[in-house]
Amino acid sequence: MILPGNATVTDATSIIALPAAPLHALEIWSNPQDLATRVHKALGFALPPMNRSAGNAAITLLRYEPTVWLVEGDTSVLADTLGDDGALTAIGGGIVRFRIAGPGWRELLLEGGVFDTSPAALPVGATAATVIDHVGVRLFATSEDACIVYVPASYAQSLHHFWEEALPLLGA
Amino acid sequence: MKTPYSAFSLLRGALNGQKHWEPAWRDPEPKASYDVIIIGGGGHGLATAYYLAKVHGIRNVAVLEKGWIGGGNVGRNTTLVRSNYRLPQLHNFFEFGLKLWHGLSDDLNYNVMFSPRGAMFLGHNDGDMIKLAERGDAMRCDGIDAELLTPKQIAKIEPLLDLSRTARFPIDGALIQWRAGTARHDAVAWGYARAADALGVDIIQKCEVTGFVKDGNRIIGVETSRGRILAGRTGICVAGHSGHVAGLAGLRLPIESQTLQALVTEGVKPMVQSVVMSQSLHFYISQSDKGGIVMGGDPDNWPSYARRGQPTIKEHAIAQAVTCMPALSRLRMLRTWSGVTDMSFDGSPIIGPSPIDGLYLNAGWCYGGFKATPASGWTYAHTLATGKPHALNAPFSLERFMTGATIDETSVGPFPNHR
Amino acid sequence: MSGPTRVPSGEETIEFTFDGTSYHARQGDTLAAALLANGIGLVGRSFKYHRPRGIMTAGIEEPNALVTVGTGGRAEPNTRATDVFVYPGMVAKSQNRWPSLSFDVASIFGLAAPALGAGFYYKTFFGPAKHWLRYEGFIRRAAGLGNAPTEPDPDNFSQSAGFCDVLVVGAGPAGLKAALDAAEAGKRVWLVEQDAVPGGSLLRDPDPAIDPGAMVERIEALGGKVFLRTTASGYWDHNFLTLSQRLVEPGAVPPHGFAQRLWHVRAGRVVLATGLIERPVPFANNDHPGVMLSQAVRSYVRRWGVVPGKRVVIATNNDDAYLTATALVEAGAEVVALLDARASGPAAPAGVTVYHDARPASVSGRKHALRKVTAVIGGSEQSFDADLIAVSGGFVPVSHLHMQAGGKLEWNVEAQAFIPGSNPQVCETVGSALAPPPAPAVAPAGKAKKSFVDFQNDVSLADIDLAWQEGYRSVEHLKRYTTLGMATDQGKTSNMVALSRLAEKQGVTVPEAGLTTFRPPFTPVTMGLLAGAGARNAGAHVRRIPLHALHEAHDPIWQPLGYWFRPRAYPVNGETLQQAALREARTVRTAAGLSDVSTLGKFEVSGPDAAKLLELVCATTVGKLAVGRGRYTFMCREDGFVNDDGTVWRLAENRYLLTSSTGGADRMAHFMSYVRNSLRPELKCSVVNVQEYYGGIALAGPKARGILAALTGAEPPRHMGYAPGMLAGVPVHVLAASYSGERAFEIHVEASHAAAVWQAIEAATRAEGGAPYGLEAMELLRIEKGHVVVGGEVDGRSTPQDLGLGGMLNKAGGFIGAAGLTRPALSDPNRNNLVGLVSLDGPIPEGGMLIQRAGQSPQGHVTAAARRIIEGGAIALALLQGGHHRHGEELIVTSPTRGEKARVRVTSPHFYDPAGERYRD
Amino acid sequence: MYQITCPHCGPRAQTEFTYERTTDSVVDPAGDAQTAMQALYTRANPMGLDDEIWRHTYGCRAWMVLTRHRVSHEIHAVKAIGPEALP
Repeated sequence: MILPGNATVTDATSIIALPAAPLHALEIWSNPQDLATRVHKALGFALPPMNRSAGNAAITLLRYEPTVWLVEGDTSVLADTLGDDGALTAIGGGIVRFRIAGPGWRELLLEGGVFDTSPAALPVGATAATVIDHVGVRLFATSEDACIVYVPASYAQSLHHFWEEALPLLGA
Repeated sequence: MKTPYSAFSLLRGALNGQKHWEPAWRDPEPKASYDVIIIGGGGHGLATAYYLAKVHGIRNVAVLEKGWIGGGNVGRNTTLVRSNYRLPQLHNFFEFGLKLWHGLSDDLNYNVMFSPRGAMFLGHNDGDMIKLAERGDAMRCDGIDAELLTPKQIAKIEPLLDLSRTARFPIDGALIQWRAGTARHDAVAWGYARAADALGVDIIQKCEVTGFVKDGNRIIGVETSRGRILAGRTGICVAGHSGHVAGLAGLRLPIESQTLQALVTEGVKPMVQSVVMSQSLHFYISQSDKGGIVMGGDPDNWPSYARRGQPTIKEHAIAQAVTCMPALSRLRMLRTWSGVTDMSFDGSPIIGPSPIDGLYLNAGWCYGGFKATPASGWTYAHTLATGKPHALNAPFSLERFMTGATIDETSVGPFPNHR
Repeated sequence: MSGPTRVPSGEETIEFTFDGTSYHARQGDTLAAALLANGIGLVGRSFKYHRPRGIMTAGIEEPNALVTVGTGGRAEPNTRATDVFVYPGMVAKSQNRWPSLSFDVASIFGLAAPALGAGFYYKTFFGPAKHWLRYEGFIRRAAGLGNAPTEPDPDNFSQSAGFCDVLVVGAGPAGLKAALDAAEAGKRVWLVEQDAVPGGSLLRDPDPAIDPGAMVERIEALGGKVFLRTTASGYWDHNFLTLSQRLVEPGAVPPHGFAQRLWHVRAGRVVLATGLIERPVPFANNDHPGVMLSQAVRSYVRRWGVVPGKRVVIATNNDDAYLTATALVEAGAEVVALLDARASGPAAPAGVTVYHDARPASVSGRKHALRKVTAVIGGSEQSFDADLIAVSGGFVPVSHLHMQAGGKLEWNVEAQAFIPGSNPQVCETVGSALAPPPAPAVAPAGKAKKSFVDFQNDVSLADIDLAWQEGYRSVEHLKRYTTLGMATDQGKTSNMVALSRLAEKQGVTVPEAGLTTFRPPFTPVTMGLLAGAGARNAGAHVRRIPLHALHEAHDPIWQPLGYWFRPRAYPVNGETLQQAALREARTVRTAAGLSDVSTLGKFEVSGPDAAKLLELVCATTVGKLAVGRGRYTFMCREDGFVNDDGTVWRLAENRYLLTSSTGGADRMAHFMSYVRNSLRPELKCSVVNVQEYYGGIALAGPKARGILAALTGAEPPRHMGYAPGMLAGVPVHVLAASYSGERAFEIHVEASHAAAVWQAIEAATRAEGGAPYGLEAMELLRIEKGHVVVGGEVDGRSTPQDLGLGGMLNKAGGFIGAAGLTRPALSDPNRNNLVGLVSLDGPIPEGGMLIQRAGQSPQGHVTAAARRIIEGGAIALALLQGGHHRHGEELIVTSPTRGEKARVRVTSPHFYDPAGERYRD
Repeated sequence: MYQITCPHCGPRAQTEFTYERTTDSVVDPAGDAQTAMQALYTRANPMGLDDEIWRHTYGCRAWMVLTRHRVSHEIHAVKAIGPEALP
């Protein structure tokens, strides 16, 4: 069981499982340009392009798929703009969000990985779906100093353990 | 008449510097025509030639090999020999072969080092154990040996397996076939070649088939890098490259080629007695006579003819093996190799006539061809000699895919990459 | 002890043991250097004849000096003494000898050598396979090298991804320069070196103009990364390389718990600066301790201050060995003769006698060193009293990685060497590998029988000749017949010597004779490293259900199911699994039970074309479902066989929920994506995999409806109806589906709220005399009801008709699998059909075969067996040839592997409430 | 391990991808049975280039067609397939 705020700090790099939060999949199946304009108007910002994020205090959209966005936060405004061109589906309970913070987060995410987490490949604000130690995960570089990793809930505990075990290697 | 192989003859050689040995096979020029041409000098092709000559008395036979004999999958596998399949068409076929294996060294006068040390499938939960019992029961009812083992019995054979209850995939038992084992893969090709050559078969190396000679809808010979050679019947026997060679005759097969990797560690003193496989995991290990741990896993499950595997596929199989046998951890992977496998669309081979007259197919062996060598040669020789399949290979026709009579041991359906 | 001495500089401060005796080493010593410094020349025994072997090289190409380093689960057998750096407390042991290194009983095999030439085993040991098994036992015990550990490995191994613009392999002069140039050009540079210090050949032949340490500092200052003790072991497609890094030496205890690290690196460009390996020289007894490669001798003298001999003969065909003469003379050794196979050579150092047209023919000696070297000089023999011979037969460019990458080789006649040529990948070779010193071909002077080529595997020139004589003439045949190049050194010192012999036999040039392929790894790689973190979990993380902790409190028996773990039963009062399962099943039949079904595959399909998509995926009709209704459904593969089953529910006008089996969930997710995104991209719908979003709880039994009504404050939907609701303050989906055969519900709730809902239902259920039930009870219930399960009756070889589901097929067709179902064999009346079995005597063995009489080939098999839950008596589900038409027939179930048998009667598979009356309120 | 340039994500490691089938083995559920079985059960399986459907399963989950050489493993082209999407 992963308790919120269950942090471990080694060499100033920490792994924290964040509390459960509403997450939705937004999928657009028709008139994407049109719908994008409507969403822009309603939310005040444009739908982010592939592997980028956009948002405000109430809602963040993370693009991992060509026609799907991961939506974090209040979806009420968004839901009203979709019409028959797309749909929202709740998925939050199936995902555990980890905040990996500190100077070693980029290096830690190379462990068991295949994706280049250097700032050039994953700048702040960027997102990427990839695989870490056989588990499909989604990365969101929130700042120079931290990243959110979205992990399927069933794998969360063992992936957390995998990262904890690798912490002493950072900088080795 | 060749000097027979024997301990006595070896001792004689100790006195003469082993000067009395002749070449194991001749290096003949191709004739203008043969009764039967076999394309492919691998284990299956050479075995087919041998049984054509020995069982059917057809000696005007050529085996055409693009490179050097035994250079295909018979020389790049994990040397396992077993008949422990669930489906009757498969276990009856492989059991016929296993019986041949047991007398093969004597039959060929070439020690192929067939070593019936037992092959076990581990079961990791109740579901596995029921599946293993089902497989064993199916075999036993058809007269094939199979025995269920308890963890305690396993520990006696393979004490280095992790038999603890806390293992990630605990071992609940196993199904062992004691008469199964391993053989020296190269020796199988060489033994068949030497024996076939002695019966008059022409083994022609560095002879690549580049096309077929047709008379109407009948194949009457082949074009090769060494000229045109005519034949009464022509048999394709190039598993791994069946799609390519059949393509020269205009055939499209239910086959995709994939790379299958294997590896061997540095030699150590005996630590693995039998052949260990798993019902739920995808690795298999045995120990060679030189002491190396030979192992394999899943194929690279996308099409390739490259004989060049991808490292992560191997690493995954190694992770499974080390988890089950932690003592493997500090051994070192010494050598790796890959074979190109004919992945058929139900996981079973194709042996029989093709839609083109005079042309026969032996293909689709997936990753199970080595153990089949004697049975494949025997039944294919029968098919080439008589024009009709032997009862054992009758189910393995090409038509079965269109009629739906597929023989799907792993029950995954038509896509080998889903297997 | 004579022979090696140590230059008196530096201190021997590190204590280590070899075969139980303590010795001292200097910081930076390899084990080989330390052993030589301590006068130890005999280090191991050869593979086949158990001949005494010493240290031949100073690098990773070492064929002879193999030892086991470390103890317990950290012991590393077959470690090259030349490739391990001594650390305090290191424990090293010799191998492949009994009872001791100096007296090895198995060396008797050497006496039999005349009968044991190449491939001798193919010619003897005939008789039944069982007999071979017995001979083989002896061979296996004599073969092998070190012993594998028997304890688990206490250390971890890391695997990491790496990315760089330029990867330079080899930190010799060329590699250092390439790395520094790239770093100065602003590239992301990685420089890897297998040695513990940078420098490469500079460590042997220093150049005052090049300072490796300073260059490394500069590269690092520019942001480059330098990895020492790191070997580029594999070069794969698309400039992907695997690097194995030793974080600690073999057998040492790692401070952070990780012994080694495997880097999976994608490089923009690869620069190979891998240098040369020296060729040995074939002559009689050239495997004896005291025969060393010339450059190795120079390395020991210059780098480690160890002079491996006092009276040294040098044998060469090139100029490089003259440098060794200089080094030896400088170190105070006597070079008694320099045998140069050529007619002329450069000037030798003062006091060294050079013999031209001179080749070594044989050596003899004691265990740790030589005594005598005999040479053929211009046609006549001459002997020298010497304790060491330093040999150089030319040089072999290290082109392994170049070839792994698909590169071509070019033949250099002057050097008698293959040199890296073009490469299809973004890869170039630099440095000495491109320019090996000229070294002409030299005919061996000694007896072929004792002139070893592959030292570890005891392959001599005579073995190569025999293979040729017997027709094993392709280079691959030669290698496989003689085992040449297949030892732990992978032929690094033997391949070219053998190839020259083969070319000579064939009367062709070396490149015409052919070359074997180089495949990864360059040097052997630890299995634990290749397993990485997967060594503990088979690369399969456990998947935990949302309520794992809640179940754990009940101390259930867990059932692994794929990567998942689910409660199998909740025994109380010391019940066995079977007792608990039966009690739980009875509770469901008589009161109510609740069970965790969270792992079911679940997909939400929304949008105007949702039904269209579902009618492709499902073989049953879907489109006619009313909002708030659901139905049983199944999905076929394209070949017509049943792939999976589940239920489909219309939650709203344009929103459906499709459930599928646990085991097939990932496969189904991929399939759904294929159909929606690849096959029918034009459909206006969204498919979202919500398997993990919902926790699922099944509530079943005659009291289920009442319990649920009380908990939700609403009338639960009728059978196969759907309603949203609130339970424990949480929104839930209530699906009135039954797997057990009772009036039952699936309650799906957002996983993070599932605990509250489970607790509420459990409390209410227990209050009504109910209890939680696990997978085992679920099996009893569904078997009695005759429901099929994926992985059981749905075995990937069954059609809908086989399973009695034919009547539900969408008559309009158009679903995936409809075409496959038209094939004649899929409607063969003799196919395996689903039937029920009722035992006429004892329990029915699960998995057992169905026969009419003993000795008959099976006509079917038992897929699942159980007992009637209330009435007792054994029943089973089975697949039986032509079974639909065989109800009433008596058969035997037999399980020879378990010695069990039962007489059975074939029935309908629906044992319990076939009319479905229990579903009605 | 290949590097596959995903049309949506750029160059990524092969581990993130799965091979599905060749483009000529796509079975049209609306087509006739004979054609469907021909598509399902025959392959050109060339020792050269073929058009293959792959999915970026552990990345953006999108589908694409790779024109890939079966011996050299060189990827000559990648083309996105699937529903219309924003850039």
